[in-house]
Amino acid sequence: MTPDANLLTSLYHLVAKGRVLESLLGKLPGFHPGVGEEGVVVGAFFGLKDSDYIAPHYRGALLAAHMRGADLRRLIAGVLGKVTSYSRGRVRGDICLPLQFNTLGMFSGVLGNPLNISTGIALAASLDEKQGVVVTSFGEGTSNLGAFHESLNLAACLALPIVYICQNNGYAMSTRTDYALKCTSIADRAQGYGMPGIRVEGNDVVAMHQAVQSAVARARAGEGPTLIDAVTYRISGHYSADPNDYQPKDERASWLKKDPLLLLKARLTAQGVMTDAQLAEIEKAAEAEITEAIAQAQADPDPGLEVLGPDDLYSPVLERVA
Amino acid sequence: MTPDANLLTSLYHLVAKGRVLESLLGKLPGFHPGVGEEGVVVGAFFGLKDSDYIAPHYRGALLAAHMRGADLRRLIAGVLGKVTSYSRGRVRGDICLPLQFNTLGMFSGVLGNPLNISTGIALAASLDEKQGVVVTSFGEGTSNLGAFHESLNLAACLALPIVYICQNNGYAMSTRTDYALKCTSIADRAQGYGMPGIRVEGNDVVAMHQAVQSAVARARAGEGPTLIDAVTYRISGHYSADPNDYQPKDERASWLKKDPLLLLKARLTAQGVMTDAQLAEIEKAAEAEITEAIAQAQADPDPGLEVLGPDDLYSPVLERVA
Amino acid sequence: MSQLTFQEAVIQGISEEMERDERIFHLGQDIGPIYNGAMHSAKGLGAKFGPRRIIQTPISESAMVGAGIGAALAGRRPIVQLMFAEFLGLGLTPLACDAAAMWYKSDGKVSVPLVIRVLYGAGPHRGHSEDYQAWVASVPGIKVAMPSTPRDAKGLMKAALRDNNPVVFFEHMALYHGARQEVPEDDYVVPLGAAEIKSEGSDVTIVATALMAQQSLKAAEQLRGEGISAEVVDPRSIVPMDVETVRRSVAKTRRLVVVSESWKTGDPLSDLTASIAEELAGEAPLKIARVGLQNTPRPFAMPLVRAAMPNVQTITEAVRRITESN
Amino acid sequence: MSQLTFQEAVIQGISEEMERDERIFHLGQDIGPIYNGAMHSAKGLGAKFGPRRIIQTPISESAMVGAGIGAALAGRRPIVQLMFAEFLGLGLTPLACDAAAMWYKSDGKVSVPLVIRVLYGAGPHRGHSEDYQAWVASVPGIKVAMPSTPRDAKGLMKAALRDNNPVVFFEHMALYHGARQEVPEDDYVVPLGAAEIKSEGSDVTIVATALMAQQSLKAAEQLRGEGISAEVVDPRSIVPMDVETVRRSVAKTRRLVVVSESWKTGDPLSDLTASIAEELAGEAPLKIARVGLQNTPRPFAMPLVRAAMPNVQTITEAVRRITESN
Ligand SMILES: Cc1ncc(C[n+]2csc(CCOP(=O)(O)OP(=O)(O)O)c2C)c(N)n1
Ligand SMILES: Cc1ncc(C[n+]2csc(CCOP(=O)(O)OP(=O)(O)O)c2C)c(N)n1
Ligand SMILES: [Mg+2]
Ligand SMILES: [Mg+2]
Repeated sequence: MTPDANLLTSLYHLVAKGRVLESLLGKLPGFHPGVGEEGVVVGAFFGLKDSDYIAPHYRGALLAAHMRGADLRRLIAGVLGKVTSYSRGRVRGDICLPLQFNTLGMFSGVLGNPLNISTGIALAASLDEKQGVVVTSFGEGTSNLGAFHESLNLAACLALPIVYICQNNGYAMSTRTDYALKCTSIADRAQGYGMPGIRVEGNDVVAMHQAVQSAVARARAGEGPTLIDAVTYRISGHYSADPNDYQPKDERASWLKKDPLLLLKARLTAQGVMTDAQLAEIEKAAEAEITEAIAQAQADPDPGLEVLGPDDLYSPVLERVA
Repeated sequence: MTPDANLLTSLYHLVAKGRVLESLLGKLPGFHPGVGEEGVVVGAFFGLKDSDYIAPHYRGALLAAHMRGADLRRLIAGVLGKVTSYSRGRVRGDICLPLQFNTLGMFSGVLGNPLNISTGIALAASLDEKQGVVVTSFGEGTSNLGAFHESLNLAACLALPIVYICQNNGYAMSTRTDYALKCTSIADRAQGYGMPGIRVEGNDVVAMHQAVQSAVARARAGEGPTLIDAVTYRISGHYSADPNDYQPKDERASWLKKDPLLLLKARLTAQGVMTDAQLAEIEKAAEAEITEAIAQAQADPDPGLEVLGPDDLYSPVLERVA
Repeated sequence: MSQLTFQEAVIQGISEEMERDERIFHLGQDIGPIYNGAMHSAKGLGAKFGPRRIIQTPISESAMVGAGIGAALAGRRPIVQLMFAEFLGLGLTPLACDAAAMWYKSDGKVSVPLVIRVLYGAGPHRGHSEDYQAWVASVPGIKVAMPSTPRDAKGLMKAALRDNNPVVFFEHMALYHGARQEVPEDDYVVPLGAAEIKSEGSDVTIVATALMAQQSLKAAEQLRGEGISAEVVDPRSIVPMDVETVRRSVAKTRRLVVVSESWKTGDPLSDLTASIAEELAGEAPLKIARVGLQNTPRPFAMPLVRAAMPNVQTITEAVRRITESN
Repeated sequence: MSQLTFQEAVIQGISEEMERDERIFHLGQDIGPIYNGAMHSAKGLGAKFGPRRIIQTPISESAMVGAGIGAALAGRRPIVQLMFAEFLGLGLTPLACDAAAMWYKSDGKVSVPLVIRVLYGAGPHRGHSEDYQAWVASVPGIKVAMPSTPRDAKGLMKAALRDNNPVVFFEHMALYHGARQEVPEDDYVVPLGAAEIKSEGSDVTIVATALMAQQSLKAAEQLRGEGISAEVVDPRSIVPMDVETVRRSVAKTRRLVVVSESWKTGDPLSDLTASIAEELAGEAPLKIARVGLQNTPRPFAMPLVRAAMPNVQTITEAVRRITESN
């Protein structure tokens, strides 16, 4: 399927924005940037219905939430713990996302929980019979947790409408994929659950998008879950302060050539969809928008003690059911 | 490899004993008998060195421990909570085994823990460089726990000397394997860890033994773990009081024809290793031995309050290291 | 009204709520019509509600809890049965680290109406008696119910199913198929966080839940014969804890005996004891005695099981110890 | 003697013991010479001891704990680093249900010499501050160390590595790269189960661990200026708890302030409080005040983090509250 110009343009807008976002947020202390992995994020979450749910991997999570309609300034305010954030500063906004956009983040620092929980969202979707689907992503390091195994198996047993995407960026902190996983591809794990397993060049955002969309179609049709190994590379360090001096030079260099933004640009110009100047324009606009959002968020106030909510522990009890 | 008469005879002694043991213990309240699964147990744990470790599945655990040298009467006393048991009645002897025989059982009722823990024993073995190996078994239902995934992956990463045997008896309580696992064989899960996965007719004790022994040899040679799907059938109910009325009649009937004891007997007589009369003799001896052990254990006293050990919480602290 | 066992009362509560509220479904291992759940903990539900509402799962406690949380976030009101409290740890991380915090951390945008059912307590089963209640009770945001009678069990289950927060519901195996009690069929609930004075008295306050509440009532009866008037307070839910009812009772008796089938360190009743002491021990002497499970793992042989636990005798002894001296 | 940070002292303790005892090895994520562990919690160990003793693992906390238990059973003395206490739940089931019970249940045939290391506490990290100490402290058979100074940290680590039982070792992130202290290089240990009086006093006893011990010392200093003499007792290990030292101090002061960075329900210090009340409140009035973490999930923004925790001001207020009135 050759993608049309509109699709390519939309994807480009998002990848370009993602690049700026990840690069600039990557300068904030403690942030885990996803520079180089924007292709996976955009390809995974583009083209879904508002009523579908997503549960993005923490690396690239803000881009994903923004794609669902969340406001950039408020998202960034969440990274900074400002009162203007969606939680008024109560939660780590770098990894926890506003669920009102049908976007699940991490409510704790524990990897794997979103895998379990998004599987439950898919269970609800299957009961609703509204053909909603869930798309969830996670790192290849995270795929070594029991939560991965139990979730995929449960989803397969109940034929749940969910797509599992491994954002396989070659590293978990300093641990290389080839140290921590002895399979050839994470897709090899699918067979153990009797579900399709697909390996995709994650840096090719078009291929990524198409692979996810066919898995989504499958899920929507009630045919159950799919596992996608989206192969990419962590250009950033694990987090802002990581010198990232442990990636072999040649490995890094070869991946830099496969940068998803470069690949997409080349395609856009080759297909004559946009000129270099137009591309630069879009990048400039993204840069301006995000710089502005960061500046605003930084200027936003810290929460006051009224946010502390010592008595706000429980959701009020339902007196009577509907 | 055609097995020699000695091997066949040894296996027969054990399978016959196992059959009596499982049948008779299956009459005790709350016991989980392994009638029909003795081929897997004997095939898995026969032919190891004393210095190797085993961690048998709870169903068939007493037979396994006995194969390691544990005394039948004391093992059965453990089922009954008698003071003559290896723990003096402190622990459930139906699932927890005396570790002094390099045999790990369940120190709680939680499935999956022995998978994790036996992997750690294999880690110690790999550090010792004495070429010890670990053979561990578990139900197919248990293979849906996170502990399975994390253990196999860890063992693969560190190339640990361990053999994982799935005692796949078609049911987990009342849940059928085809409901809870959508893979064709549990061996399909091996690829996700980059280790060999082998499917074996578990009721063919010779085939079982040979498959395990080659995996053991592989492990001993430092080539890492293997996963074996040992296909068998749960003739018994889940536990003594389970009416087991949910197994389809034809399914059950076809498996009864593949009874491991029948298969082995047929082989022994066909190969002229033993006559029917000799076989019956051995079975009679087993019956006598086990009936006697049960009777003794039943006559053994309950623990007195001196076993309660309110202050026996900690192993004494090492004052100085060696 | 009908005479129900604890187990029947729990099922009746679930069944009534499932009829009333389409959003409720039940997840668990072997809870379908073939097996009806461990100890018949789901008896009849599979036959009545079918496989779309009584959903069997593989042995995957972490995914089961996670699935419950996710479905709750998406508008359902799931019940997850984990068989035994012994398996709580496997699902603890999504429950305690994520679900418990969602209401607070989302600033009130999302809630997790989820009921986790677990069997526990020294009873007919071989093992599986550990409660590990501290694991869930120690984390703010999780409610914990621990009923002692069929009537409370049904009413608390109905309250739990109408609650918008995660609730862990403990079902004691020694009470499960035990004494029957009149249980109303109408729409009553027993609110979480409301202790009940099970027996009034003026000399000493005994606090206990579940089986220990029953044992304490027996102890109170025996003590009455000795001229000691014991008030037995059953908190019924461990979180929220109705400190106020206990405080009022102890303010009157100035003597507190806390009976627990759990280990003391980390026992929510230890926190209750500390709270009462904090409030009441400052002005005048306050006599306190605690009776708990022996501080070792639970033994197996029945004589040992019994000896490691509080019982009528150890409860009455504790009461006498703090009433004698004046 | 050298001036070490908390982190350096822990590493020195591990390093000395690893040199002394070949059986010790260290398992963890990213603890090798490239990353040196989260927050440099394994700094230099990988370079010194190599990949056969400093073993990196995939992200698999349950298998990591299980592997530690198994290796311990087979004669090794493993250290497993779980990065943050937040991840304790993932490894809790093999640790608490099986390992903790092995000595008792095997009737003394097997023991599990295993040290689990976790970082925790509100510090420089974004999140990961939850301690969940109740999860491990509530289960008999697991020891729990919670040092407040570099010297104690090293001595307790050495004790933990010589102990034959599972020990969970808590390393507070706010202390980690903080103030240096003289730490002996010789073979001292700080035994588990031995509280230390960090500052003597006669009017009131303050009990606190880790960062809260440090805050309490500051509070005591401030109170001294106001004429209130506070004794600060640091239990140093939460299990076993040195109730006796605390009891002696409170028997003298008749006033107890318990300061905790944890939630009260299930806090082992709540059990301590209950024990003290049980022993001392019966004969004469006993003033008790507890200062703990706000009973909600931990918030994120720094002003909220600080306000939800006890600090010098709330500690001094609590002390004044129970000393003023007479
Ligand atoms: C259960 C758990 N273990 C460990 C960590 C610490 N940790 C945070 S990020 C990370 C690496 C994750 O690797 P991967 O899943 O590949 O995602 P990536 O960082 O590469 O995007 C680790 C180990 C955690 N947050 N949760
Ligand atoms: C973690 C856990 N979940 C559930 C149970 C309850 N349970 C005991 S045996 C069993 C079935 C196990 O099935 P399988 O692993 O196939 O072994 P089998 O009984 O068939 O031999 C279950 C669910 C348990 N003991 N541990
Ligand atoms: Mg990664
Ligand atoms: Mg089975």
